[in-house]
Amino acid sequence: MPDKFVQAQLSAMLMGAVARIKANHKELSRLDSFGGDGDHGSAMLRAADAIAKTVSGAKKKATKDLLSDTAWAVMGIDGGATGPLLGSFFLGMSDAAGKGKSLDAKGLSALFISGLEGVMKNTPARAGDKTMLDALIPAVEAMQTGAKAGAGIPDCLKSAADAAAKGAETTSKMKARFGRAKNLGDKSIGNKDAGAVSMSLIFKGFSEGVESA
Amino acid sequence: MPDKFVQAQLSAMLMGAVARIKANHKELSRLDSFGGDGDHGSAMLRAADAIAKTVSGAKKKATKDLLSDTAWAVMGIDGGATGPLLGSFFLGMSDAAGKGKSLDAKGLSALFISGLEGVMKNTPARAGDKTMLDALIPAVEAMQTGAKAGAGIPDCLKSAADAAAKGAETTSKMKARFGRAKNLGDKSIGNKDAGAVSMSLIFKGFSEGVESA
Amino acid sequence: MPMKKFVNKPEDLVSELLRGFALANADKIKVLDNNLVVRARPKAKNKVAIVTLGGSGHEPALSGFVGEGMLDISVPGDIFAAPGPPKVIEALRMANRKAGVLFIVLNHAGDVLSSNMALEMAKREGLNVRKVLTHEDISAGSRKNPTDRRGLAGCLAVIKVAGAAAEKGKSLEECAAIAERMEANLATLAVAVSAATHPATGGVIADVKEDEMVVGMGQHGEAGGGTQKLKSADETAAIMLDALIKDLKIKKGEEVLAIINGVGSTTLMEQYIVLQSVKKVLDRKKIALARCLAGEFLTVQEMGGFQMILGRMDKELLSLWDAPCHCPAWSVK
Amino acid sequence: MPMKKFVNKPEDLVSELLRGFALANADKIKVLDNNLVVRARPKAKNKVAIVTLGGSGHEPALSGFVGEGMLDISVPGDIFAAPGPPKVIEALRMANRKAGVLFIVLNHAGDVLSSNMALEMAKREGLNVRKVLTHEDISAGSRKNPTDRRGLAGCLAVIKVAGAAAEKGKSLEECAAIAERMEANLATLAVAVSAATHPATGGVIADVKEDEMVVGMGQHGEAGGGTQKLKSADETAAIMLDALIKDLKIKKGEEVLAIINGVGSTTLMEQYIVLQSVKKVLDRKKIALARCLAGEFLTVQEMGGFQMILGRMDKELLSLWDAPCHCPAWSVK
Ligand SMILES: Nc1ncnc2c1ncn2[C@@H]1O[C@H](COP(=O)(O)OP(=O)(O)O)[C@@H](O)[C@H]1O
Ligand SMILES: Nc1ncnc2c1ncn2[C@@H]1O[C@H](COP(=O)(O)OP(=O)(O)O)[C@@H](O)[C@H]1O
Ligand SMILES: [Mg+2]
Ligand SMILES: [Mg+2]
Ligand SMILES: [Mg+2]
Ligand SMILES: [Mg+2]
Repeated sequence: MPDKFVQAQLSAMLMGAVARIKANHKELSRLDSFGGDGDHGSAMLRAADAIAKTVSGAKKKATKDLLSDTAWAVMGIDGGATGPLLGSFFLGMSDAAGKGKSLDAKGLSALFISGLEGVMKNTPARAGDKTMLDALIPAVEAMQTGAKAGAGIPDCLKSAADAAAKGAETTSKMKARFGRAKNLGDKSIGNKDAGAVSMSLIFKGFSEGVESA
Repeated sequence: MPDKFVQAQLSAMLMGAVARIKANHKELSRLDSFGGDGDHGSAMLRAADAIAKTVSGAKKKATKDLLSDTAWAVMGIDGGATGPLLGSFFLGMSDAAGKGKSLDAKGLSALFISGLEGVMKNTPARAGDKTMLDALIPAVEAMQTGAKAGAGIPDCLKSAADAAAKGAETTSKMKARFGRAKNLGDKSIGNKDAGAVSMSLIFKGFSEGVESA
Repeated sequence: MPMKKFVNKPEDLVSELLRGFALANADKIKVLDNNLVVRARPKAKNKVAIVTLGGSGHEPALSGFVGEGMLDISVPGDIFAAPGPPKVIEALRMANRKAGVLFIVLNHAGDVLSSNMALEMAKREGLNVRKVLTHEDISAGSRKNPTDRRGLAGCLAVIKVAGAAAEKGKSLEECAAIAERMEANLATLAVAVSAATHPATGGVIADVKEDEMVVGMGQHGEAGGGTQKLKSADETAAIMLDALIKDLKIKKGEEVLAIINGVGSTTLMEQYIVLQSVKKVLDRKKIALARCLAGEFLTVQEMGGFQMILGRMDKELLSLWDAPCHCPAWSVK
Repeated sequence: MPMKKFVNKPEDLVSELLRGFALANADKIKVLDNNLVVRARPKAKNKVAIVTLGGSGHEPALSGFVGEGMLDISVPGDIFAAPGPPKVIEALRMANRKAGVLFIVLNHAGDVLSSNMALEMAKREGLNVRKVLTHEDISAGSRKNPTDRRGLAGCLAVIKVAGAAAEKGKSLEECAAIAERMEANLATLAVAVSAATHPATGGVIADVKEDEMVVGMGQHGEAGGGTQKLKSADETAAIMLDALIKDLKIKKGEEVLAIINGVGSTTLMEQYIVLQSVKKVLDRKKIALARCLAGEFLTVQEMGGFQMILGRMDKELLSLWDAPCHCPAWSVK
């Protein structure tokens, strides 16, 4: 595996996320059913299909375009809260992608940072609010730390995935303040947030996709 | 107990039926629930209340008027099939009642025959169709036999009640051909017809009411 | 298990529901002291009046069909129980007029008994009343034994065309002929998937096994018809539609009306899905879906399931179907 | 346990239900290829257009509110899931006109996210769009934290008065002000007694114990509010109405609108009974029930329960409420 990242690797990374989501959508719906409406898995499944379709139709697209096409495809799934938020993550990544054809770990990290900003622009939720951000923020931070330390993309993604998983884990102790689950109040404590788990699956899939590429 | 029958005895007879129905309405609804819509008991309860109200407001009414008032009260209960059929039984009895103030067993038997005709005028159902007629017909016949043999009213009513009970019993082997239960077809076999049971309760109540008067 | 219904005392069910009904539809109907439901603005006296009767608990039916282009008077009974003859004769007297009264009766034992007794009295009093019986349920008997067939939600179509004819000033004979023509060309089949509870007795009506459905269930939970494994919307629609088409002997090229009537907890979403299934089957058979409708018109408390109604339409019936109406349950502009 | 619903493949739910919806309401609406729901006869271009968006599975809401005197375009999403921004921006473009577009959004995370992203694009493109958020659910937060409050079936009242204002030729500013005034004077509270199943996932939403009810249940089965023992219609109505009156600070002598919105398997019979309970409580408190309505407008599949909506009315709001409308879910003449 080259330490520069070209379109084929980006596609593999995205397809890794697709595979992870497809394998776990039922669990995501189950988690959403505690305080939400039990459909997060099916929304993520549609998002995964939309990503897969975009990737497979994207022979030789520039990174920027592949990411913005992915964003629009995800936003187009009619996916409740998931579509717009996940879409704005990819749209944010696309915004930061330059014209260049390849990316190193620092470059990918910069894309993730911009993706996170895209999400945060669209929701008042912050760390600790029991949302997907509780997986996304630590993942992006771990990626950044790794890149700064000079690690390659695969290692950086592995630590990002670990951080996301840990972040998702912590949401079970949190009280939901956004999304449908907020109506549960204190009763939301005890179960992991569906969106945080799906975000951790995405990073796990990113890492696996790049490994196998 | 006098062997002539005056208004007080007629009232007691009707009130005996009221008491019997009130004590058994749940069982009547239960029987109706097998193939019908499970409301025969509540219809009979309303019929009983209507009869009781008429009787209690009927100080010194002629037999004819007491019976026709009872008929209209029963028809007024919005009781599905029960109201009109039971109403036409009492209306038929009223039709045959003369101006005289007292009745012997033969006279009461003639009233019941006319009541039965009132019912049969209003439904094509006949003996063996698993309806209230399967209790009413044997009851009226037993009454007639007793009266012809010279028995007094209490004895006649007792044998009428026995005949009605036996008749109701036989309906469990019949296939419903009228009323909502007919839609059950062969599956209607095995349970007694609700209407036949309520008719047998009425005759049982008639007999008890007269005994206690 | 306690009944999960928002009710008060069982004996007040009908009077309370009629009070709420009157509040919610004050622009369209009035509930009189004797519980008869009449139009807020009565129809002109020189037009035929239309009267029906029937048990309560099927809301919006039948009182929800009172209004412009539909019924003039509905006589509501107790829950699932026909009103008694005294109330029915009152309604016929109130509706009576030179132009005549069309009296639409759904074929159920109680309704038929009450209406026949009331009709007899009406005739004795010289009232100008003409009765039409609806009995379009194909599950309960063959077309040759019409009295075996129950009157289900197809009454909506009969009331609609007769109501439009009356509003147009047609004579009693003409209105009755139109109602009878619609009725003769109408077929209904019901399917049930889950039970309801009787709101007064709390008794369960029409229990259906977990993985089953019952085709041919009556609208009071009377059993009947074919118990079978649950099927998809497309499959269920095809089974039911085939039976209806066969019963009516509908041929390629004919024009039909289809109504999906939700009976309780089956959602409008599902009713729409079934309707598109119906369209697919009719397209395959080259039968034209000239008009259609979906919604809860005649319910069976919270029973799960629906009634599928199919009608063979001709030009006049179509134009009467399209005529305006405005009643609590339905509005055509 | 298999789901007792008449559906086909989960992924076809929305397209199939929209196909049936279009068949059943061809005189009132059209469903475009991109699934946007528009009026059969478009409103004049010199009048303000009204657009909304929302997940499916709540039929007849929200697409059933498209029609004369109500909405111009509805953007349906997937089951219980807001449509994505791309479809919403398409709708805003299509509705755009000099008179302007009033964009009514129910406060749910997905709807707000999609509508905000679409609005941002609309602004960039210079479209003349004004957004109004509905959030009248009093169970989910105090009036001081409006963003915590969900948008429930009260949107019907907001759409009704804004729709009538637009039809009368009022400006975008005026229409928005009317919508906001209605919204500010509106309060909704839901009660659930029995669960529903998600038609795509088969998952149970909002399980309620046998002898309990949940006041404050959201319209997707999101938990919340007060679990309590089942109560009678009169008692439940009094509890809910007291909370609504308190929230809106309604005083003796004021005029209110009350809507009982059945959410699924709770019968119209019960909705009417609850409405008469409401009237009794208001009479006791000397608050005038100026207008009322009962029916299924925004459902939660086959969930048992209802939403009670209370609105403080003024003269203008009352006259807009009384104005004609004609859409699949409702008709005022
Ligand atoms: N306002 C918000 N900000 C950030 N994340 C949110 C917000 N609302 C919801 N989410 C995330 O979305 C997840 C639910 O997504 P999903 O079930 O697909 O959407 P919906 O709630 O519309 O059904 C939640 O678990 C949470 O992580
Ligand atoms: N056509 C009929 N002729 C004679 N008896 C009938 C007929 N229809 C119904 N019944 C009797 O009425 C009983 C049912 O009464 P009820 O439950 O009160 O009325 P409904 O069937 O309208 O609910 C049946 O058990 C049967 O005995
Ligand atoms: Mg969800
Ligand atoms: Mg019965
Ligand atoms: Mg009955
Ligand atoms: Mg959702």
